[in-house]
Amino acid sequence: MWDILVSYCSDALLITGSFLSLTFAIGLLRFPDFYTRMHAAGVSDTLCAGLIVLGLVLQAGISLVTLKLLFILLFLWFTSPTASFALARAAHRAGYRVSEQEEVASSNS
Amino acid sequence: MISSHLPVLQVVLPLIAAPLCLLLRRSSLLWILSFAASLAAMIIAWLLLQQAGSSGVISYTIGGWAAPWGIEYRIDTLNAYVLLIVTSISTVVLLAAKKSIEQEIPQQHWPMFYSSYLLCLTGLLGITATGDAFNVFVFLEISSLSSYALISLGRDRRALTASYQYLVMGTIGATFILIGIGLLYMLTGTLNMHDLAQRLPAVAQSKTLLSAFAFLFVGISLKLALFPLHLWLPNAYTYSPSIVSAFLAGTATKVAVYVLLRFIFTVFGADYAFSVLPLTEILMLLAVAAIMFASISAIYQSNIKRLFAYSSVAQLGYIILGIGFLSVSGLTATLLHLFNHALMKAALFMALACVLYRQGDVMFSNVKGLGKTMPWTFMAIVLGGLSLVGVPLTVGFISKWYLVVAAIEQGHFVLVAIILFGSLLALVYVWRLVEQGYFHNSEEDHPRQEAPLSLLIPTWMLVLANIYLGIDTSLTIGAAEQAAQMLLGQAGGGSP
Amino acid sequence: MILAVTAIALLVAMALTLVRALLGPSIFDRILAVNTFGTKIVLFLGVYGFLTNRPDFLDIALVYALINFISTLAVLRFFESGQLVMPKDKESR
Amino acid sequence: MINIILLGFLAVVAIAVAMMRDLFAIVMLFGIYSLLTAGIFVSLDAVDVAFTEAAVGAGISTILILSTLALTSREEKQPTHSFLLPLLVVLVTGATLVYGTLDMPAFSDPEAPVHQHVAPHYLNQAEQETGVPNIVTAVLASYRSYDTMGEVTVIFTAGIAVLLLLSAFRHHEDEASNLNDLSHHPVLRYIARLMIPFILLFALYVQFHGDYGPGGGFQAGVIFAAGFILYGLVVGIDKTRQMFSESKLHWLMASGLLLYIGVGIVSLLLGGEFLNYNVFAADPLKGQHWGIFLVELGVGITVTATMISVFLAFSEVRRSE
Amino acid sequence: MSTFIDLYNYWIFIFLMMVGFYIVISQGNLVKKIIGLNIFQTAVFLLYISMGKVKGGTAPIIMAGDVSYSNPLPHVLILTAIVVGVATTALAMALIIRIRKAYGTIEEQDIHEQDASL
Repeated sequence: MWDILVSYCSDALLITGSFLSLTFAIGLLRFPDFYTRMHAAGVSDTLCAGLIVLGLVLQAGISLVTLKLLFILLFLWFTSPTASFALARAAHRAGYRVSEQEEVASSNS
Repeated sequence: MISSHLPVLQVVLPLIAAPLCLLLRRSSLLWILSFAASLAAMIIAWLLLQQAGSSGVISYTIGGWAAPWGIEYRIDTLNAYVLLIVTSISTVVLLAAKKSIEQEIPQQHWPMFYSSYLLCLTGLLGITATGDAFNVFVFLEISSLSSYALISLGRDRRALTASYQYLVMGTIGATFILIGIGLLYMLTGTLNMHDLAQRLPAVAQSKTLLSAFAFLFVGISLKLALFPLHLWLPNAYTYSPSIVSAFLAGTATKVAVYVLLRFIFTVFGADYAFSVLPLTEILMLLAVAAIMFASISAIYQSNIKRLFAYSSVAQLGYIILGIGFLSVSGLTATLLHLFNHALMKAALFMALACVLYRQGDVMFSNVKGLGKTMPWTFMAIVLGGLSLVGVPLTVGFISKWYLVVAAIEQGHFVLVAIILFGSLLALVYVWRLVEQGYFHNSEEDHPRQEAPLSLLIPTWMLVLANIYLGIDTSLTIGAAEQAAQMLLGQAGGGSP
Repeated sequence: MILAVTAIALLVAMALTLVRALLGPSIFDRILAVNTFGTKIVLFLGVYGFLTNRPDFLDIALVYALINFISTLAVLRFFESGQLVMPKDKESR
Repeated sequence: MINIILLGFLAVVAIAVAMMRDLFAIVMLFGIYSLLTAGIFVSLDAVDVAFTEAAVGAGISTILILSTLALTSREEKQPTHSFLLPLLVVLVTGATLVYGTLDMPAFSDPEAPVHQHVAPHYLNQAEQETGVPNIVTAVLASYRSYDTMGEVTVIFTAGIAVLLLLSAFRHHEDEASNLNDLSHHPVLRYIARLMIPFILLFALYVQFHGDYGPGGGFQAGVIFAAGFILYGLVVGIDKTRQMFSESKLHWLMASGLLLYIGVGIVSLLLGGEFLNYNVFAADPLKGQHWGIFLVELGVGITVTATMISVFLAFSEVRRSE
Repeated sequence: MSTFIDLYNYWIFIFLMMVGFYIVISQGNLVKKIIGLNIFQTAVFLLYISMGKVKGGTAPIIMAGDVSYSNPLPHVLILTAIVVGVATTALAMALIIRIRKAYGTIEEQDIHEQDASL
């Protein structure tokens, strides 16, 4: 009984995670300017990674594998906000503004 | 007990010395250690040549794993002969290194310089001794990486670009070799050369095998600086420190020739290699082009190191020409010239190291009147040059003689003419030197200022070897002929 | 089955991200895409380990995550050194 | 199937690298290229290789190239010389290989000659002969341990070569290093410091678990070094240098290689061939165990020390001409 | 037709190899050349690894039960080759830094011009 519940939870997490990662990937592709794209990527990185890894954790049960999965999650959660922060700052410094960017993007595409 | 481990000690002794160099803080010890390692390697090579001559093939299984599972060292007369060339050149060059290094390389770099030198030696010896195709690649990279580092130490900034250029071309060559080895492995499931030789005839019709052969041939030719893939060589030899030029000119390309011989004759078998492609024609064409083009280029150089670098490309042409004949006398000529050219070029580059030591550069203007100010050094250059031309009583004459005999045997009279014409071209550039040295006086009136003895003695050791071995030819011809016969004996298929 | 679906979803997401990395248009978009791509491939490897029944290979995913983190920091340092700030960051396309 | 998709990605990335002019973007794409390659390695069952490629290609190479770019310039010039000859050379090379593929055994065919001769011996015997279930480790550290010694030597050579090239250009004590470190980001610094012990622990795990899973001395060395590179990035190059003085690093680099060769020499002295571990103990399996343990340790030490000193050498080059 | 699909893998590697090789010999930027060299080498690594794959096989770490494994030998060889590759890259990068310091440029053409004008 418990097993079945866990496996359903795991499936649900994985499915949600993959659905969201697809959605955000489309967002990354379709959003009009750099900052909105960054939003899509940043949320996708943290949220989807969390969902998928947790789904895997439920499948693995308690073992060394779980520990490794949690460390992977830890790294991903550190990496993505750090990168987003740095990128946003650098882009801002380089003179990209939300409104201005739209023109740049449309003139480039 | 030791004697049974000689094949592996040959490579491991210089290898141990390399990291030790990094740990030594006393610069005098550095030189002693390096020299001792090189000398020991030379003695081992000599012993191995004796052993291989008397008992045939020496096989040594590293790690105790039998041949196709583990890596095997397989020494026959050919390896032992090349090992002897490499170690003896290295030892004599090291003898002179101390003084020249002191002048050309900052002291803080000495430990790493000697370490790189020994690593380069290790790599070259490893390529030569091994019987495993992939092991060739590994040691090839050891020697290549260390030689890139050594070349980049030259004082001219062009040494850096020369090293970079060599790095790119050398890596392409090594990757080609890697592709070739991979395809061979794909066809046979083994990496051991001897094992490969036995399994390849079964797949002789395969297109994959032909493509493997093509990649190995081109890859090795890049390392060998076979015309027209020689572009890295003149810069690398010109701008590297004098000692490095002497060492590399005497050893690196020779080992590449050995690898070519090993793959053509032992792994693929001469029957396959010469029947599937018009290899004779290809080799002869490239060789003739190398002799003509590089000799003519040499005549127009104003930097003497560069002149001799181009001459090296031309001499490699002679070496390759001998392979093309596919006869005992042709291969004997190749192997003889391997040794003899190593002797000549090492002697010449060492003499140039003497010139550089006193004059600071080796342009033509630097040798003006050198016959008077540095008579011994200049005499060494002249004798080395004469050997390059192929004047009787020098080693150059012996190898050219064999080459001409091989050409006449097969009725290639045009080649005879080209060989002689090549010598004539060599005479032209050597004469230009002689003219500058003896018949021009230097602008300023220099007092007589000979190079220090520690440089001059090793140089003259090589020059005298050039003459001695040109008169008493039993040592070199004996080994070369034996190795040539062995290579062609294998052409019939199977092991000797 | 679910794992296979997840793997495919991740692959498609990777493809879309790759398109963004190639299109640019600014260097920042590329870096962003590369970063997301790194995350996706870590997740993909994790899922792949479970898919092939050898979850002990998660070591590789872990190394990826670690390396991804460190190279992000390296890039960040590159930013801070001012190298990345150029007047108009546009590709020639 | 997965393989084919990943290969498609790879081809796209490679073309993009060829087309782009911005070196920074190229390096980023090259990172992706390495990650993808590693993914393909995993799908081709080469987990150890994937491990290495991820750590080396995506990690070390990228960091080194980035450091180089920081010291040189970022924009690439439009090449002006002809592209016809290179194209011709490349086409001929490619044609030769395509010609070669015509007779190749089909992909993943278990009857192919590659899988017949030497490999089955490893797969069937190696565990009994060496006691190591990871066959890659068994072959790497025992059957072909001589190649691995060569590999360590290559790393050592590269380390020396880099030091030889760059050590004369170290910035002075009072001068700032070429790149700012990230020590002014307090959060980052805190997180990184928290993580470093775990990274080192993971490196140890990879080092000593290599017999049973993917990993081994080389991978562990890179991860170990990565931990210290992280330290250098967030806490400061100078602080890292204080931990690892030049002579200490030299000593470590040399000692790893010497340990490896020493194992070989000891086996010689005990009456076996060079690197024959069977002679280390009465029970050959035990001997193998010791031998493999020691040589992997040697690999780990040299790789760690070399990677750290190369990283430091690149980071300490002074920027002013 | 079946041969075509079977060889598809190999052909992609050949394509990658050609792209990498093309970058090496056609580009003038020293850094880009080295990146091309890396792509070239990686393609060769892929060639080796793919020849070791066995249909239905798994990674060559012995497990309980009757399983077929992929060929471990190419993995060993390529581990070595990857290390050689990174060693070459590190050395090349150090050289490029030195060249930049000596010439002030990392474009092959500018370097040639500077050398020629001497």
